[in-house]
Amino acid sequence: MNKQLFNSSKEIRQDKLGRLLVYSALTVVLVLALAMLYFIFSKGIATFTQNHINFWDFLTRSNWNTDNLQKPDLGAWALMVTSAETTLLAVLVTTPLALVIAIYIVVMSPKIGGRIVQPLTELLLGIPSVVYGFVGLTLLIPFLRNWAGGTGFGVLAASLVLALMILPTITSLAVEALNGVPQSYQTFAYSLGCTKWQVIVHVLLKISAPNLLVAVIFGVARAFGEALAVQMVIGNTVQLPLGLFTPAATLTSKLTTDMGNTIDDTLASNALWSLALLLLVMSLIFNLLAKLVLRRSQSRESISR
Amino acid sequence: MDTYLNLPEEKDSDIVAKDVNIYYGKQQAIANCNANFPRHQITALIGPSGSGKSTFLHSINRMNDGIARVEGELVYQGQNLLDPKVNVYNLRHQIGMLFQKPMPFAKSIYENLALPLREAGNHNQADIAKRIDRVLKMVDLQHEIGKDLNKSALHYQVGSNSGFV
Amino acid sequence: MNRYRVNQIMTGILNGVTLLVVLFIAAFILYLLASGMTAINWRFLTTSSEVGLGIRDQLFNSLYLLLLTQLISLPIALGAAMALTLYVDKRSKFASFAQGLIQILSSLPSIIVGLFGFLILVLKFNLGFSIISGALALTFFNLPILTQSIAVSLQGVPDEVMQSGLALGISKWHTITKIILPEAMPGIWSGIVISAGRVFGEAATLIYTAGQSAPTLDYTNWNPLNPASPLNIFRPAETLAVHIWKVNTESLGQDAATVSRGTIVILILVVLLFNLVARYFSTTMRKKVGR
Amino acid sequence: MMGKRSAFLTGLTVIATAVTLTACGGQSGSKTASSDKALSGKVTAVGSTALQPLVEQAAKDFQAKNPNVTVNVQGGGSGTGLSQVAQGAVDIGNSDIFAESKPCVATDKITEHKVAVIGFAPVVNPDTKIKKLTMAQLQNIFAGKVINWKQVGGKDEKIVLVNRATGSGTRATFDDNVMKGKKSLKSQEQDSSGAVQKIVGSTPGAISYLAFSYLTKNLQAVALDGVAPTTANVLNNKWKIWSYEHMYTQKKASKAAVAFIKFMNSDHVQGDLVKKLGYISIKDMQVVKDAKGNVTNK
Repeated sequence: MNKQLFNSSKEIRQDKLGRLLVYSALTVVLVLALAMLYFIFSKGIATFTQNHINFWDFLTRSNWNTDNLQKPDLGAWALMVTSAETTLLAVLVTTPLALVIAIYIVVMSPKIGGRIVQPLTELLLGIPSVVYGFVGLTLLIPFLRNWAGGTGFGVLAASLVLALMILPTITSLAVEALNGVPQSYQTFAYSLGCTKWQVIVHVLLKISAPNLLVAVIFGVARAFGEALAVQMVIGNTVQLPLGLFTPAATLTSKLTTDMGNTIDDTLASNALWSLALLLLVMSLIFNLLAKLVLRRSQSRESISR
Repeated sequence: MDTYLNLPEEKDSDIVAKDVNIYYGKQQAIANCNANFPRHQITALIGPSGSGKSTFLHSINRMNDGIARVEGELVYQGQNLLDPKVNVYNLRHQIGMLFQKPMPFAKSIYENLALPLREAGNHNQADIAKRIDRVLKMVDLQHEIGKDLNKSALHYQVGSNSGFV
Repeated sequence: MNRYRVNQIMTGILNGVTLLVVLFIAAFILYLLASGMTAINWRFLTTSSEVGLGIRDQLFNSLYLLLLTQLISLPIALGAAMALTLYVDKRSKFASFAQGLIQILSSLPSIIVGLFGFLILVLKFNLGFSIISGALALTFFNLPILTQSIAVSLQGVPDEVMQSGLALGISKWHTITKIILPEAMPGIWSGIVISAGRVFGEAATLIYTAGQSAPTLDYTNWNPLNPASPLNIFRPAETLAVHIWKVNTESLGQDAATVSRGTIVILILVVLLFNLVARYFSTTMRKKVGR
Repeated sequence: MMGKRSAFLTGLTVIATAVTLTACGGQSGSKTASSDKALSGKVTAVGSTALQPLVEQAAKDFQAKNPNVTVNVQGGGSGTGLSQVAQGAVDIGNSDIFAESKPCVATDKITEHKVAVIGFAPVVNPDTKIKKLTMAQLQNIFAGKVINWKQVGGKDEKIVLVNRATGSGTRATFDDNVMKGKKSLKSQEQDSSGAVQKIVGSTPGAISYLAFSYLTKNLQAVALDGVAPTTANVLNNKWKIWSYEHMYTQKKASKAAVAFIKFMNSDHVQGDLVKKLGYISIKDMQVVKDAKGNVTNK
């Protein structure tokens, strides 16, 4: 009989400690997340439960008028559209560039990439959004004004500022994603006579696609939640962004502009929290979409294997 | 499909599998496996790719806890290994396992060899160095990597992996 | 056109676009540096904003807050990331729930995190406008980002490494801490640096928590309980980013623009320094790790 | 017997605890009471960013005189200031507007103190060639009835409106004194003087309004109905666009808070600081404006 098999050992104790540590850390994060969600949710629904704003109206109308308490005219539709539009434009501009840079860093020239290109892009992360806002205001806006006429303020200006801001986020994560592809795959593909470009397209991009998508989603999330910089260049007018040069307002810019001027537990304040709630719901939707894409790509992968 | 690997008598065997069934979720990987693995012998499991050889081996070492569901009994020196009360670490100290694909740790070669010893409770630096030296001599890699012991083990992955994993 | 030609053209485009973007970023940063360089002198760095328009205290506050924030959030984020990648069954409902939750948390606008911090920390827990409120609010902001980036780095370590460790009879916890963690370290480091950059430049979260005033500090007083001590965590603290924000939005006079441009330069230089140090560590580590 | 005795003991403990508690409370109370001369404590003032520079500077001077008092001045906006002081979360709420003009503020719980006056001027980008307007023209411009500077005697250029955020103190002052109930055209909204300053200064055809202290060379302040936007004209209400800066305290304010408010009205602050920082002293005003906007002579 091998009694020793049933004895406890230091490994068991180590594992107990480890499990305790990691699960308590995870609990902290989750409790925090739930607390914030609950907080925003409870404040956000007050507009509908206390102030009796029609939920459907709130989603579909495009005016923002909280002064008239008898007949408030409140709707977040224009804000949502603007948020989506600026984010989408920013991501469309940035993603190809970020991918190119990431490929350069990982494949083309890891030496220059690692020493110059990546540090330079990551430097952008440390610049506060206020600075982006003011540079946008002093350089980009006059440029757009001279180039396209009008005031320069608007969706395009906001998108371009956002595009620069999310460039480092997407790039860094894309680099991580590409680095996650085992080197042996590349070696193998080269040994079959693939050109660099073929390796990039058929091996690297294909294998890391789900993680690249996650990188883009991170970028979307950052662009979506950015407030200060956008607020300075978008022109803050609550209306549907019909053109690229229409001054408009996003969920976050409206939130930031008005928050300090509202009184707790009034319609004006509750409505802003409702915007926060909308932001949450929209990022939830992004998240689910991303999950769906990831799951699909994974199931396809497992079939092909 | 039932699998019978009846080689010697059970009393001469160190490991005996009795009606082992292994499932990944709903998918069954091993069906009713009965096998005796005789003492002081090398037994080879042969089969086509995907037939469950690794799955079976993994369960002897309890490496697929939480990944696969293993039913039946795997008796090792009179004890059922699949008993949840078994301390898997003590088990793994007694039954070793080599993987198909070598997976050195991202440390120096020396550290790769020293870490398991240290983790097993040997903290005598001199003794560890002696043991490593002996092992390298045993596999005749002393001259090839003896001077590179402080280099990353990962660089030796392709050429001479079978040597020291 | 054969594939070699395609290869030539496409790699050329890759190089060209990278060059353009790099030049653009460099121009942007050089512009910021150049427009603020004139504001920088020894006095600017060594006096307080109340006495000589300097940013000594803001610089210290920024670094101190960053340090506290990372000290609080790093262990938690590390643990949570380990739990998510190495403990929780990735296919389980709980795993996707937890990941989704963290993802959502990370996409919250920082102003909301700031207001949450204000209402909960400053008012409810009565911590007041203080460094500790700011550090905790920044932790709220930082945790999801850091957790996610550490999780990505941990996932980059092949599963087989865990298997090998376990097969040697090493406990799961020691396999993680002594084998997997060191291997993931370069990635984790760059994750920390990236999050540090964001924390360092974060203003919206701090406006309502650490506050926007910088009481003059007495750098000879290292008693953490004294209100004038730089180490006191219950004093209000304005950081560089908040200073820029404040100077740009409400400040008066001709000096405002100079101060703000100068502050931007310092901020960029500090972040640059971070990156260089971290990169140095990261590359030496990667060399050692080598996968 | 036992039951009675244990009940008695329990009662004793409760009383003892209560006494200790009140003793603690009394102690802290007596501490503030006995320190009439050497004032101590902590005062937190939150709110209006427009008032913040003045209060900050005053707080510094106040602390120099009362080293045991910590005055903590933060921004956050008038709305934040009012709601936090009404909830009792902070000692002082700084506000650009009368608490009465915000619905839902528990005005019965707070006391008002006027500490300064701010004058506001319409500002335009200099390229519009506009130096003066009538009140009606200004109103029409912001209502969207006039859309080109040519219509009011300027250059042929489209008018770009820049408003302050709805609910902000500056916007409220402008709406009350200029728009007088008329609706403003939907336009850009900015929430900081700094941003408005930069936008108007750099955008051709732009118009907005700023506090006097924010007027710079690259902006053209506009005279209205022949009255120039100067401090002297505000004092006698010839220039109509001005408002008070308020500091609200709780009805039962702490000694330190009361002392600080008193300091805000002292000659040092009103005579010296206020002017240095570009505000108008409350003592120099020849008129009084109430919450509804009615102006009477002092």
